[in-house]
Amino acid sequence: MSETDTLLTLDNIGISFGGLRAVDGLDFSVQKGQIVGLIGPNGAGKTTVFNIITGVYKPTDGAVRWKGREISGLPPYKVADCGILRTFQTIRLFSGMSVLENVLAGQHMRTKQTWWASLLNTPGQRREERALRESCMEIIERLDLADVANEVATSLPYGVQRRVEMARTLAASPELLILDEPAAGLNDQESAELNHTILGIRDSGITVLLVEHDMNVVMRVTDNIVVINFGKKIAEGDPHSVRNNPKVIEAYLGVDEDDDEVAA
Amino acid sequence: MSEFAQQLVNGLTVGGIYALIALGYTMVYGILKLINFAHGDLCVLGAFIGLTVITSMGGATGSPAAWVVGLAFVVAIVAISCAGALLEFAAYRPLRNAHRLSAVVSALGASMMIENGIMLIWSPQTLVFPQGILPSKSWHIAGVVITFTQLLIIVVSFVLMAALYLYVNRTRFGTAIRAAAIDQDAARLMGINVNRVIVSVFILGPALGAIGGLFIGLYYRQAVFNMGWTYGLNAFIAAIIGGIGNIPGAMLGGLLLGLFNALAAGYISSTWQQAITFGLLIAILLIRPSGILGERVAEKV
Amino acid sequence: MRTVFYRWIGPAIWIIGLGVPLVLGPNWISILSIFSIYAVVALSQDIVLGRAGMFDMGHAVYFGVGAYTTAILNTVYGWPILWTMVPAVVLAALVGGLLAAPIVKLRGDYLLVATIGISQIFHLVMVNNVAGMTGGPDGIFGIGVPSIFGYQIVSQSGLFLVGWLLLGVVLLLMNNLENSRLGRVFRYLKEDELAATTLGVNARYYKIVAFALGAGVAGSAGTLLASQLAVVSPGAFVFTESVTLFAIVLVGGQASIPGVLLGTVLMFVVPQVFRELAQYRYFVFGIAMIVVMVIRPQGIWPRRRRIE
Amino acid sequence: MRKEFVGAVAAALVGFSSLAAASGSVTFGVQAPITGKYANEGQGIAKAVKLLAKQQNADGGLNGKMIKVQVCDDEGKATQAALCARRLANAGVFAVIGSYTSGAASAAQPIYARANIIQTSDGTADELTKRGFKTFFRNAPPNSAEAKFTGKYLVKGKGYKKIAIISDHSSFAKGLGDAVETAVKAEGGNVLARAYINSGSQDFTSVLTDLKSKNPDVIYFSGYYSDGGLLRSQEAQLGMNVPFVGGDANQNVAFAKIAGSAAKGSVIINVPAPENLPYPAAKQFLAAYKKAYDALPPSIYTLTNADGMRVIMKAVEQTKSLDPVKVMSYMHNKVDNFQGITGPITFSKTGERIGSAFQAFEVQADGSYKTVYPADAASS
Repeated sequence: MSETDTLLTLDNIGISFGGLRAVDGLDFSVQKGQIVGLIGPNGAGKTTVFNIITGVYKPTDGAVRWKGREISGLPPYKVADCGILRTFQTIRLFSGMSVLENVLAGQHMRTKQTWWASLLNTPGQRREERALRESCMEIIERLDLADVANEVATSLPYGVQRRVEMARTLAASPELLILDEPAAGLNDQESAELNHTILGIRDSGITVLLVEHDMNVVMRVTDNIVVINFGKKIAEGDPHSVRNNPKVIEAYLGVDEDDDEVAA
Repeated sequence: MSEFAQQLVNGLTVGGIYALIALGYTMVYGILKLINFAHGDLCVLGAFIGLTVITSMGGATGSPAAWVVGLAFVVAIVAISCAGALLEFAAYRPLRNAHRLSAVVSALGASMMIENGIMLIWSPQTLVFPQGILPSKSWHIAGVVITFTQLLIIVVSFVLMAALYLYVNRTRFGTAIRAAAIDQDAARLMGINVNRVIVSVFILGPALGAIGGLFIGLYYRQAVFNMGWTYGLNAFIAAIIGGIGNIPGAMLGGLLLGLFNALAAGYISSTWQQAITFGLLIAILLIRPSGILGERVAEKV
Repeated sequence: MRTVFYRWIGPAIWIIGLGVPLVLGPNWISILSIFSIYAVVALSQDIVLGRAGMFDMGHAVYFGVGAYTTAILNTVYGWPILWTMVPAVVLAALVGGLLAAPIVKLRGDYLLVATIGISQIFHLVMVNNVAGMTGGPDGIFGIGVPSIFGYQIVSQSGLFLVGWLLLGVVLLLMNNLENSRLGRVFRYLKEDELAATTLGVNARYYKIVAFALGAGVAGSAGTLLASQLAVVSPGAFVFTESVTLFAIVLVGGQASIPGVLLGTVLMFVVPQVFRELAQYRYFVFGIAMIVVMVIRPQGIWPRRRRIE
Repeated sequence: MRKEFVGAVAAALVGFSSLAAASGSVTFGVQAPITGKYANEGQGIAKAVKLLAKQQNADGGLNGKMIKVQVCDDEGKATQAALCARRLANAGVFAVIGSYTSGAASAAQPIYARANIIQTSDGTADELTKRGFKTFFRNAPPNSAEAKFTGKYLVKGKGYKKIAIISDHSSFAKGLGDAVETAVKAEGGNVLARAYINSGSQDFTSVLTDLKSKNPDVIYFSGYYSDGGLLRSQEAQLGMNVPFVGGDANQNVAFAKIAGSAAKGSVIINVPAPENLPYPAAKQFLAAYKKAYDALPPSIYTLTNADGMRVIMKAVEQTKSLDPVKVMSYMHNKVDNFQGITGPITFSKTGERIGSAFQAFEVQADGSYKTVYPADAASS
């Protein structure tokens, strides 16, 4: 793959919280069209890496580059504007709002409505609102959520909520989709469906970076895997080579699978 | 120089009172994330009850015996603790699981009720604490005047703060209070009776507040039904400055606010003293959003 | 059928309200004309508090900026009252935005405390007559009445209709806000700011917009208040007034138009009706506030989820 | 020339104030702060008016009609005042006593004027009588009159060179403080410092400590007795030996109680104190008030408002009429040194109470007052 196909580069990233070195000298890159997995034992710093990429945290050192341009230190909304969108490990839907309203949030950046058009309910605003709703309904149907489009999102089953969050993110037309443990809390059938969905997303031209515990998901869908432990990269490669890497096996041995990752 | 020292003494006295009241705000906030807007009025109620005890025991004329003053404190503390627990039971407990602002409105209602209740019982007049309840002795040290009342307030508030600090940090029940403040659900799972902790906080805070309220009355020798807002607001600001939810923070905040008010009025401008205080408050919040001693909380993502 | 009913019930009540001067006695006309002014302010407080989820306990400041703008332009420069509404709205919005800019990053209760500070500073500035224009503690006297096409609106019914008209316009704006990008963004920020920002929402910008919008609407009500009372004084915009506005939104129901209106009735009109209680009034009222919150923690008329 | 836009419709539907006059009674309204910060003062005014009405009714009423009293709580706020004024106007009151605060009084002024209702208030803001409302009569002297006297007393009378002025942020105290500052300068005096306290915050030692270092000849305080008494006692507590002069709102029995032993020697400036002066009306009224309510009136303003009502009743009796125009004309032109509780009363054409004789009293060890200025009043 050529250099121009590199979407995201992490260059010697490090971050400290108080005395704790949560991420240390981490390098990896994501190529266009790939599905990249980021794995590691609990507390390895995976979610922290995501928070750095999406601008929630500013790295103490190193740089994050998007298509060669440095984006570390940008606020999250500007990172989103680059086309980097994410989901959350603990689902963060807008409570009390319908599935459609949640998905509409993804369209925020794609709408041009000014504040006064919003207030005055101009004909242009009404046209745009209709168009928005239509395009969101398309995404909702694609993710098989049409039945629940007008239900309160947070009252739905966990697996459905995951899909709503994904739909919301897709509505923002991402170039890079970052999924933080998309299979957490899903049953076997749901996680099998998830594999299908992720592959579908990649096939529609969106690059995917995911953190996942469920090895079924990771091994089946990813093209490239980065393994970290204690904030440092310990291995990288295709699923097969990673699976047989002794360092990885050591890191995972005896590690409790019960996950409640500490972000900070 | 002696002027500065005098401002320090003055500020420390008021700061001690603010700190006593601020502790009530901060403990409740620490556990329930509730700004108990009725707390200031509870403290004032304490002052009125104390005054009633003193005057009905013959303190209206001449100096009452020391035990009368002591009794006034005891009655005020007991009465206000009960009022605090009652308030928790009637106005806040039913709202434990509601949106947290619902309880704030309930607190505002309680504040209105107590304030107007005091007015109905004791009249809207400014009531005067007769002279001579406390010895009018004062000391002059290097140009600085310190009265018996000031000394009493400073000493008692420091002793109480230290006692509370030790209680919360060194005893079993204190640990339960701290645990409940960090995570109620986890505390409950660990076998802590969270309800008891909450009730105890609504007893401890108002008890300290009642002492603070009575100090206000004794120091300024007057009490009026609507002064709860002023003291409540100041004490609340003190709690915020120190880092709300943090017990040493409330003490530090109270003392700092007292000192700062005194110095701002004395050295910068008494016209703009309040504006300066609030300006400083906003500045502190912007620089250290969780107060001086408050912990920075990174949001869990 | 139900949807149609819901869509038209509001406008229908408003139109019926136009007939109030023909039916009700003068006491009610005066109460309702002050009600419409306070309902506008309460709705503007709701933009910031109920919709954008920011704990603003200094909202009366913006109401005051509008009222003072009108008072000064009318008494010193002789502007007609209704013309002064434009600068009143603009100035209030500007003040709202500028004061909010540094503090919107504060979370929850910290923002609340900062807004309390702003309200205290505003009061001091007005009392101390800083620019030599605010009339100090007495305020500004002798503000005129609105006039339309050269007709001066002096009568209580006339003033009521002007207030009712403004309320109608603001209700229309609020209704539009419900179904718009801006209204949704406010709610996203209220429900989950972090999630919203990772979807590309510039949180700071929209929070400032919410403050400016709320302040502007409050400013328009300030114009009417100044002309209704013929006097503007710092006492009408003190911290306790902000607290009342705050309570109106929560007692009524956040982000619920009928809720906020009902809250205004409860917190503002009901005390008028119970004047006979004299000094017992606010004692009873305080108890009532507790009881209402305990019985209906979400407010009397919580937001109804919209059926699409 | 005012053209009414919609008013005609409403006016046709609304019963007007003349209705009440036709019956066997006449209603006096009280617009006062019954709740809130000024509840004390407002309740005092309401009590005084009720007492006067009761006395008058016992003597056969006003021109044979029984007086009824309707009280409306304006909370000391302009918004509520406007509502109260309309409520009282709609209830058909003949005259209104109130309100206590200038802001609330002024918000009500145009409404009473339009309804032709006589209003008498103690509001001290000078603007109140400058707006051309024929219906308004101020029953207490305005700030400017008191300030003028104060300036003269401080500069000419006592010869103070360095004068410190303290106010709180209330409308009244700030207004009076500003007026005194102007008056002192007009007399050629020197205002050394202008300081503020937060009424109710109760700790004024920092302000006083600062003033102590500036070494003023006198401290003048324009605010209320509860703060004044504290200032005086904290002054003593700080070992300051600077004369204290207080504005009229310091005249209250509680001043001496709060100041304690420090009260002695403080000077208060006001119209002559009722308990000190040989007005029979004052003595009688205070005795009756004490008997009825088991307390003394909260302040001098209870009495000035009572005086306002007494003048109106007098005018009604003299004109034998309940026509507001006639009564107002009598009050403007014919009331001449009416013997009020608070001294002789005369109104100017603008409804200003004129000829109020201010005096400076010194607080004695037993809490009583002794007139010290002007010299002729002191010697008599």
